[in-house]
Amino acid sequence: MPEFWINMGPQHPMTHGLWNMKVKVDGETVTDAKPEIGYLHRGYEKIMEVREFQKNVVLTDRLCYVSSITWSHAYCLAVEKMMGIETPERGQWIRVVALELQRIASHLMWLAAYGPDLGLLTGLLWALRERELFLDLIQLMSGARMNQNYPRVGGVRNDLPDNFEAMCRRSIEHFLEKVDNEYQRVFQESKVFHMRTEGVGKISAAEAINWGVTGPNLRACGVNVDLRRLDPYEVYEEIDFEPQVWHDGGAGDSYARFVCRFNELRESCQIILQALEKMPKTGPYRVKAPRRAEGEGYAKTEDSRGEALFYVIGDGDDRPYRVKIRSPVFCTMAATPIMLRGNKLADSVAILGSVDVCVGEMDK
Amino acid sequence: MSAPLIPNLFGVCEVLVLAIVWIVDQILYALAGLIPPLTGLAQWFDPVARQRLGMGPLGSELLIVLVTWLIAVTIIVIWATLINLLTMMWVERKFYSRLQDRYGIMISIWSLPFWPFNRAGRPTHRGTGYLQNIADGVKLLQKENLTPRNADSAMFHISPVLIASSTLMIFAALPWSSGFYVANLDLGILFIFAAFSLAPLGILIAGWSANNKYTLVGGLRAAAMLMAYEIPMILSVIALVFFTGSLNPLTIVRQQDRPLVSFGALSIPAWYVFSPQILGFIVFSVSMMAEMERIPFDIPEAEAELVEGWTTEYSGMRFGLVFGFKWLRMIAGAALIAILYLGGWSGPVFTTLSVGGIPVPIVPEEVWFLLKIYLISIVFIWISWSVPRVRIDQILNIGWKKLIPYSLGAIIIAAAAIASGLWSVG
Amino acid sequence: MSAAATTSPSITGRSVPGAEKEVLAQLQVAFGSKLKDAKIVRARLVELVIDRADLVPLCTYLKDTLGFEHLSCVTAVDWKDHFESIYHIENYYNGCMVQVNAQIPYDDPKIATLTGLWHAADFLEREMWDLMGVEYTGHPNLTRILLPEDFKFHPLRKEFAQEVDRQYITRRKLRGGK
Amino acid sequence: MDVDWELIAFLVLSALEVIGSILVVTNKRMVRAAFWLAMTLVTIGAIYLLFLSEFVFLIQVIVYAGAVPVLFVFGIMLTRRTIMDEAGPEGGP
Repeated sequence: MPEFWINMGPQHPMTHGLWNMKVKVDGETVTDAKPEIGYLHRGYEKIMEVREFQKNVVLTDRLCYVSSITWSHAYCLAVEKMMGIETPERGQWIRVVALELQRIASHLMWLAAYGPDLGLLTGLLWALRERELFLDLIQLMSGARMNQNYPRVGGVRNDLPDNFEAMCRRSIEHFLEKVDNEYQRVFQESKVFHMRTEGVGKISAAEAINWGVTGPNLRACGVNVDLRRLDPYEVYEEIDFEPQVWHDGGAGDSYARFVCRFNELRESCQIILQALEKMPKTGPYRVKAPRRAEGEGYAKTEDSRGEALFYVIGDGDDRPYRVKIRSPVFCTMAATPIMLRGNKLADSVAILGSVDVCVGEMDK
Repeated sequence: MSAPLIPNLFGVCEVLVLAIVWIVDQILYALAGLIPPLTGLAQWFDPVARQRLGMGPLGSELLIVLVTWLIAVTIIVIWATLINLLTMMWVERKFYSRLQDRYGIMISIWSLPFWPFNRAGRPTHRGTGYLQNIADGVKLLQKENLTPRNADSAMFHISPVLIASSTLMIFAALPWSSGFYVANLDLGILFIFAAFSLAPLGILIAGWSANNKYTLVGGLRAAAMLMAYEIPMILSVIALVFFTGSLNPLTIVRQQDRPLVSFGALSIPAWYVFSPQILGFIVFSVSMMAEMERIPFDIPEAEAELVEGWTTEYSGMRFGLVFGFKWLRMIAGAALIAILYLGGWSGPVFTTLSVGGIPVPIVPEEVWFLLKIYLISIVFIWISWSVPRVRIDQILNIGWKKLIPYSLGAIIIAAAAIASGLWSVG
Repeated sequence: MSAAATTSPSITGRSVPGAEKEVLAQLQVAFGSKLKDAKIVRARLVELVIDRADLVPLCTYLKDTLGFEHLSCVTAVDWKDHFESIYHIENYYNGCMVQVNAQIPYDDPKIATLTGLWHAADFLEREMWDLMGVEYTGHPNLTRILLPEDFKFHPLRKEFAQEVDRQYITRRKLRGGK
Repeated sequence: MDVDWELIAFLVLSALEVIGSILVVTNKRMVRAAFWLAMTLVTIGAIYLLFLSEFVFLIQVIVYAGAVPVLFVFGIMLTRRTIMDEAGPEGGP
């Protein structure tokens, strides 16, 4: 049988979004792969140049629809760095809570999508069921389930509602119970799941760093880099948490990536509980941001998919002169051919599912 | 030790045919009063008149036999597809929906958009969901049948027919109780396997003819997998034949219809699963699951990477055929497991009442058989919705390196059990 | 990870306080006058301005000697009179980030590629060529990545302006006025 | 009127078999030839059935209709096809 190319996408059940993974197969073995992206390019960097600083949050929300708050927060942080203002303390704590809630929701969306990738539709519906809890919390906080438009330049849009803390604790308690009993069983303790994920899609730590793989995918290679710890922003310095790094053998395979993300669900819950504990109960949550600004600001944050970097340049007008978005998935996508080569065709789904692709932010 | 509801399908159909002939005859006689030439036709049908005219009885004529056969086959086909297939799909969809914490399909008779059903104030989508499959079928019938431009059109259209007809052939030899069957073949089990083994050809032709890379890879996978799993399946049946000495399903079930061990009123039946055949039972069930293309083994249509595998290019009712007949194969497979290893339609002994020396069945045989079929299917459904899909190389490893040695082991165990006299041929 | 010894033996996941001063001092020793501008912007961020000719030696030094192993981002900026290709390079050992601004003349938008040092530069430079039209010489596969193959413009340049008016509706307009 | 049904069945099956085997060798598309081969072999099995040898018929169907054409088609599928020749996947899935 000759080698031939198979299109995995752009209209394909495997691609979570609109991109095309061209895979060259020899029988069932993948010999080469070529990601083809850009189907969802909306020209955000150009559009943002004609909108005012604050109004760009609407756009950054839509960079990745499952992880809106983290992206808007990264943008707001960069603009704040440029303007030289700082969020009041309570605002920072609220941001931390919002970020971690969004991270859990995003990871649950990934977990949900990873199930059908391996043929486990039950996992999808279970994860989406618990995602509702966190979407409800985010809705309670910001008023919207998706595209919340919650972070503001200089703080957050509104204070937490009165009963938020109690609701949050209740949801997290319920969620942790589900994680330990249901997800753990249907994913991590399933023998077939181990057969499908262990040892596939390997990438070494040196290669991962060189190709610009970041976030949980890099931590799965055994590299202890978590920007919340390495380059702390907001109040992450005061929070005691453990970055989820894969320490055992077999680093860098799909299973390690799965475990890192999966454990981040628990870790994020602990961060939220700590933040609710340590948060000042009253105080301002937002400062007034200047309308015009000059200079340049950059911020890198630990997004749910990796290192999200915003680089904003202002020229004294009320609009940014240039905005650069560094999307973690965009850089990870460059490294996927390394992970895919030599694996089976069916594994390409297990690998690309485990790196958590979000096409919105990849294509900008 | 219960009795069948239909003691003899052929006899029932014959009575039915004769009754229809009698009714037609009466109508013809009535019409002959108006149109005299019809008298001859009416007399040709009338057994009494035939005897008077010296034409011999009609019942032995080829026509009656043919019509009776047709009716029997139609009854079995309707029973299998229209009733059991739809029920099985409904059971599966409802069951996995509950597994996933959701209601699942809810279209029922109360969703029909006309008067007696759709009343004001009554929710339309709150039923049991039994009509959803019918609605899906109607939708598929209305859809256009697309043929890819570069496809081999004749082969593309033949393969659903091949798959559907070979699947229906199974039911010609598959008995539903000791009386409810079309044909009692001495080699019934072999016939069923022959019918089963025709489908891979249809799958391969479907995968090849659509001229699509996904269907090509899906067809290759299907062929590789079905070939790898048919061998252990047949080998484990060979191990069973050491015990049964027969390939007739009725005989096999009759052998199992006795108590193995009795504890007072309770007793364990002599099903072959409670014998040294347990290894063969496991191998047979796993291979049957692969033969049905259920989820741990559903790589031929792994929708994650191959869109829909070899069924990708089918649309409309052609897709309905190749998709729906998977459940029919599942029913057939579950029925085979029940017949070969789980006692078929023989119910547990303690449910038979003895009134004055005559055993009176509380539940007829068909109900026991259906119960077993659905329980086996639910176990399969349960497994398939709670594990991920296995990769192609792992599947072939399981097939060639695990199941075939195990089935050979089952043959050795069975032969040893027979040779040492531990187990006598039933 | 050849350069691990210079800063810290392993990646601990925590930043080293004061690392940016040390990095800046070492850079000034090594490159001296070639740095047109070098300053510490804030903690863990050093900004350098260089000419495009010095890019590859500087980056090689950063990667091999100082342990800056992660090329985070490549940005091209159109300053109307010149271009700038901005590299954010990160050190995982001490959490320090170096921002290298390489200046490119407007009429000759070319700069050496960094794909020899970091594979990550592959996609990032392709993206910047696609959107800004800065040519990274020596890049193995400098084709359009986000935009279609037959697209004729580089849309992030300031001359490519399709929206001039501000994108909001005034309250007066909402009330029905002009 | 004494019709020899077995003779009629034999003639019909033989005719099908001869037509099928001619189609096997004349057909230019290999998968169609394999399909006609399967049909020819099944009709041969049906002739065994006329001789009241059920077992041979069933084995014929299992082996010569279930396994042999599958192997043939399997082999044909491994050969080169036009959809594989396209350098990139631009021209179709």
